[in-house]
Amino acid sequence: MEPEERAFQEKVDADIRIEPRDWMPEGYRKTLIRQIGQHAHSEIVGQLPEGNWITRAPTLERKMILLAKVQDEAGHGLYLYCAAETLGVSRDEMTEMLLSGKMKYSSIFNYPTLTWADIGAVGWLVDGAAIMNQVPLQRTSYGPYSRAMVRICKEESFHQRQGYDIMMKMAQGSEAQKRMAQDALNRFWYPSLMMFGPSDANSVHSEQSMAWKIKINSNDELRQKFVDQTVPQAEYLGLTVPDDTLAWNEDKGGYDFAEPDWDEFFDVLKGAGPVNHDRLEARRKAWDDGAWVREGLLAHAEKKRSAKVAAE
Amino acid sequence: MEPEERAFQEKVDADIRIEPRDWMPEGYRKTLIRQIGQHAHSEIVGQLPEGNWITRAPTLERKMILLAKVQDEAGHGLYLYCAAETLGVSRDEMTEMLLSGKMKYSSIFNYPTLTWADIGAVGWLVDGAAIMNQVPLQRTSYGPYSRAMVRICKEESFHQRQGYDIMMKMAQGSEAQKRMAQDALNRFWYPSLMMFGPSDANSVHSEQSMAWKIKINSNDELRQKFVDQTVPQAEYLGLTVPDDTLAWNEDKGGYDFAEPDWDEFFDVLKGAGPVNHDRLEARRKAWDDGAWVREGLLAHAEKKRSAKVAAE
Amino acid sequence: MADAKFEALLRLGDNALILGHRVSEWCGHAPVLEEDIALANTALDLLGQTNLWLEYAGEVEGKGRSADDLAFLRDAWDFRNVLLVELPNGDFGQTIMRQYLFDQFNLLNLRALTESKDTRIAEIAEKAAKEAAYHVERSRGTVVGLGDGTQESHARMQEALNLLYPYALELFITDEVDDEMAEAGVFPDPKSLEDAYLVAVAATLQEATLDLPEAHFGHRGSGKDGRMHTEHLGHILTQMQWLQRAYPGQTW
Amino acid sequence: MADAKFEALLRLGDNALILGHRVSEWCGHAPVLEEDIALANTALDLLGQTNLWLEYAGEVEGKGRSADDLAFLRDAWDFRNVLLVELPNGDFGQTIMRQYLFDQFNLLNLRALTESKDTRIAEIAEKAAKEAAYHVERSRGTVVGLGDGTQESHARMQEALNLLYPYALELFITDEVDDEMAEAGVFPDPKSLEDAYLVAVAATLQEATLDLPEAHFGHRGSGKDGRMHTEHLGHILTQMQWLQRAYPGQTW
Repeated sequence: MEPEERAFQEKVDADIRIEPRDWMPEGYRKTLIRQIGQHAHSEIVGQLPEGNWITRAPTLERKMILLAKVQDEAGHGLYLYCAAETLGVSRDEMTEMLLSGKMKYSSIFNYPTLTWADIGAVGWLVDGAAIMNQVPLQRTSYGPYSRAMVRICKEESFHQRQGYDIMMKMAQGSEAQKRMAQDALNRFWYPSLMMFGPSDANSVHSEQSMAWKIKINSNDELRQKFVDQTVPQAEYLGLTVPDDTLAWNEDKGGYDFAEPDWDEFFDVLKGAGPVNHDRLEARRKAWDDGAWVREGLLAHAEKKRSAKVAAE
Repeated sequence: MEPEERAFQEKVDADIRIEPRDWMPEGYRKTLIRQIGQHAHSEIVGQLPEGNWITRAPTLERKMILLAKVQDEAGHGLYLYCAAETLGVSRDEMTEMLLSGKMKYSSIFNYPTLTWADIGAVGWLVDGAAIMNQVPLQRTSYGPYSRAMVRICKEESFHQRQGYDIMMKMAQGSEAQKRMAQDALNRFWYPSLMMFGPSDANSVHSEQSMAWKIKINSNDELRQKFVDQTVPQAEYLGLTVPDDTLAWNEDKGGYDFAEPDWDEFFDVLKGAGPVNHDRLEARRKAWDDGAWVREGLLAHAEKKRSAKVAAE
Repeated sequence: MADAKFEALLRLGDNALILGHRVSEWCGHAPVLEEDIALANTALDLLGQTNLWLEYAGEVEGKGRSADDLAFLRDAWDFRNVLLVELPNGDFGQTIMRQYLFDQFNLLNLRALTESKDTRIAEIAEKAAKEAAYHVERSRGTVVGLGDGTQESHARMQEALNLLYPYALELFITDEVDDEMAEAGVFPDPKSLEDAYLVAVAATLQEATLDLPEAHFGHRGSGKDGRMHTEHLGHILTQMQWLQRAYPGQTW
Repeated sequence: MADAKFEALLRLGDNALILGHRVSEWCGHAPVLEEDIALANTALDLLGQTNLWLEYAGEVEGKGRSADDLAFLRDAWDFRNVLLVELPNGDFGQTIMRQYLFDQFNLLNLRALTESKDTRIAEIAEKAAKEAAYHVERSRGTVVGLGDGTQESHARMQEALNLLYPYALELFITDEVDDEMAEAGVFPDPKSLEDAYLVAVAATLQEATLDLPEAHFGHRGSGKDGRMHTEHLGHILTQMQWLQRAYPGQTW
């Protein structure tokens, strides 16, 4: 190991944050860009499944809560793009990489929201799993990323409570509402488990990322934690987790549960999910249709700056 | 009068049809193109207000009836464009004239269909007024036009009955349905009266058109006939015609009624109706978006013809 | 008077509701992330105003209808919004031009409403006017930026203005409801706001290098009294009211 | 068996209903008048088939539900159509490619259904197969014409095929309902139609100078059993069911 790299690793080990101007290994920078970029894109694409129900939200209050939530997600995207920019990649570059398929977003957003209960399930399960992933990342080694995660986590837990509240109303509601709630749990359970990624045994980057403190816990560890937290919540709602093998394991102090279908995971990742096309198409359209707006505003800002310079 | 023109007028007077290859005055040709073109465009644009409710029709049967009706209108458009083409103007040319605003369509289609009862009112009142205009045109002097009108009239009276049937169901239905029906009558009554055009006293082309038998009855005559026919139908439905001055006039053997607001008529004609923009925009979009389809099909037909010629 | 006040409150509430709905359609689809956030913010404020106006409208009516009942259980004919706010979003320029034309009116109207003899109305207007001031600042700025941007952005903004400006004039059409409310000192006479509106719009357009089109609201029957709407409103309602219509009387 | 037959009939009816709805959206907006008429004709036939299938489904279910009840009063999760038919119209090429991919299946399926041991099904299929034969002729011809037209029309058709073909494969996914119905000789096993389908499609694409994309229906849970749909279905229903939801139990 080169001295620079050793010094870097020592800082990381000592929980001293790495800042943009600090020396860092190229692999660290690249991995971070990929990870933060993917996270940012997930916030942006993640607006879409929930945005799908804003115009159909059942009350004015629910509509406002949902709108505020989706707005928060755009804000999270903004924090994260800013964090990634400190690593030398622009927001536009990252957007182009998303649209060309070079960068990914979380595969969970390739599942559709088919009923209002899905909005509850997304908040409860998807945000729940996201928080599980993100809370440890508040302690990640890269300063700007760590600080973005602190802000994000605060809002996410609020979102999760809102989602659970929707589920509660549905689960305590009419027969049709209960059925909707159960249906949502059925469809979102396994995709939520997939959010932690395949077992670490099969993950190539994990070890180095953990040494760099870009990744803090193992995928399986977090998945277990998520199941242990979520099963009692489902029971409280009177809903059934769609897993016949689910059972409390006294020895490990946690639940035994069925693995999600990883073939499905890789299929969806490769683009064969029910709404992959819709998601990317929506973002592509927003980007292409918006080109004239971005150019127009830029041109105007330029004119104003020139006028100011001329006046000085 | 030139001998050709005298011979022409004598044929017209003797109720002998003028056919495409016959000599005709340039004014006759031009007036016919304008009139038939406007009528054709009205059929095409007239698809839109009813098309607006196809996806929301309340039963499968109503949906099929409405779809069939709008399909008929497209068919009427086709007959009429064909009739106009015999006068030396192509369908594409006429379409371009519609889209550039050089040719008009019936102003009634610049009114929106806001409720399902409007679909009833359009059939009952708008088709009713159209038939009143069109029945005499079966005897018009120009052969292709006259024959198109015969086919059209047969279908139109069927449409009118369907519209009246919708109104009947609504008028005999729930309070909300009755209110919808009355509301539709309120909104479509005066625009329907406008369909016959301003009083002939104010119409410049009327006299010549009547001599040429392109126009058979006066506007006021037809409007009176329409009111006399429609008022008892409204009464039968238990609906109120929105005209306080409406009264039976024993002397003339018809109803006295209020004139529509002709300022409104001219405003809408000039483009200031609630949905003028939507109508023309819809047709423009259909035309522009469809250009590649028309070109593609043409290119394919060309390839096939060349292949056939080469094979011979 | 209760009837007129109910009607006048519906007009305020429905304008905010329908425009808020339209703006919320952008969520996740705006040209820049910052605009996505700003549009969501505008929609949120408008829906908040909707809630306050419709809640009070329901109280004035006295039939026990809540803001949600009024928003989700009336059909198109009972809506009292102007046509401007129900028009489709079009491109971003059309959306932002519609927003500016409405915001500018909304601000003037709300400021005048802070002087209402009805203290409840004055209080709501006080809060809403602050939001509206921010909305105008933003939509005005974007109209100027895009009007005085590139050749393309200029052309698009001029086209949007030509389309929308005639609809803006409906805001100043008055009827008996307006007269009664103005006389009672509860609502301002819309006509009394027209001059200030025209001056403000003219200044914005000048800065945006856009030309005011010759305009004429030729529509008879306005959205304000429910006699006329565009066909778009009905489609908005199919979405907006879907759950309440499909599952009536549930708790959400 | 009644349950499986009910489910299988819903699949037939819902495919026709949702595709008929999509096609009817074109009304008044097609690129050529002749296509407007042809599309309306296809939509009409599909809605007619819907009526027959759903009416019989209701009878088999035995709970007194009419075809209209089934069409207008079920929510998205109870629909049994494949995802292909609920996808948006896109451009005309996408619409016509979707139509061809469905028509070709529908024809094979209906012809096989004329041999059903259930005489009612056989009768309906007899009538519907004649319509489907005409539909295939038309949609196939247009796919060929546009595929082998200009460079632009070729490119658009290839793009449409790439998007839609994976969805077409859902038509051949089978489950217990299919197995039970095939065993009883009431419905053909979808897998038994696959070879003929692939041969027919390949011939069409060759004539259309289009390339079959590598395709894979990776979706778990299919529209056939209601476990999965796209988000588009819900939006279709807000329109389609609006009046029945807003004014329940009325006569129209």
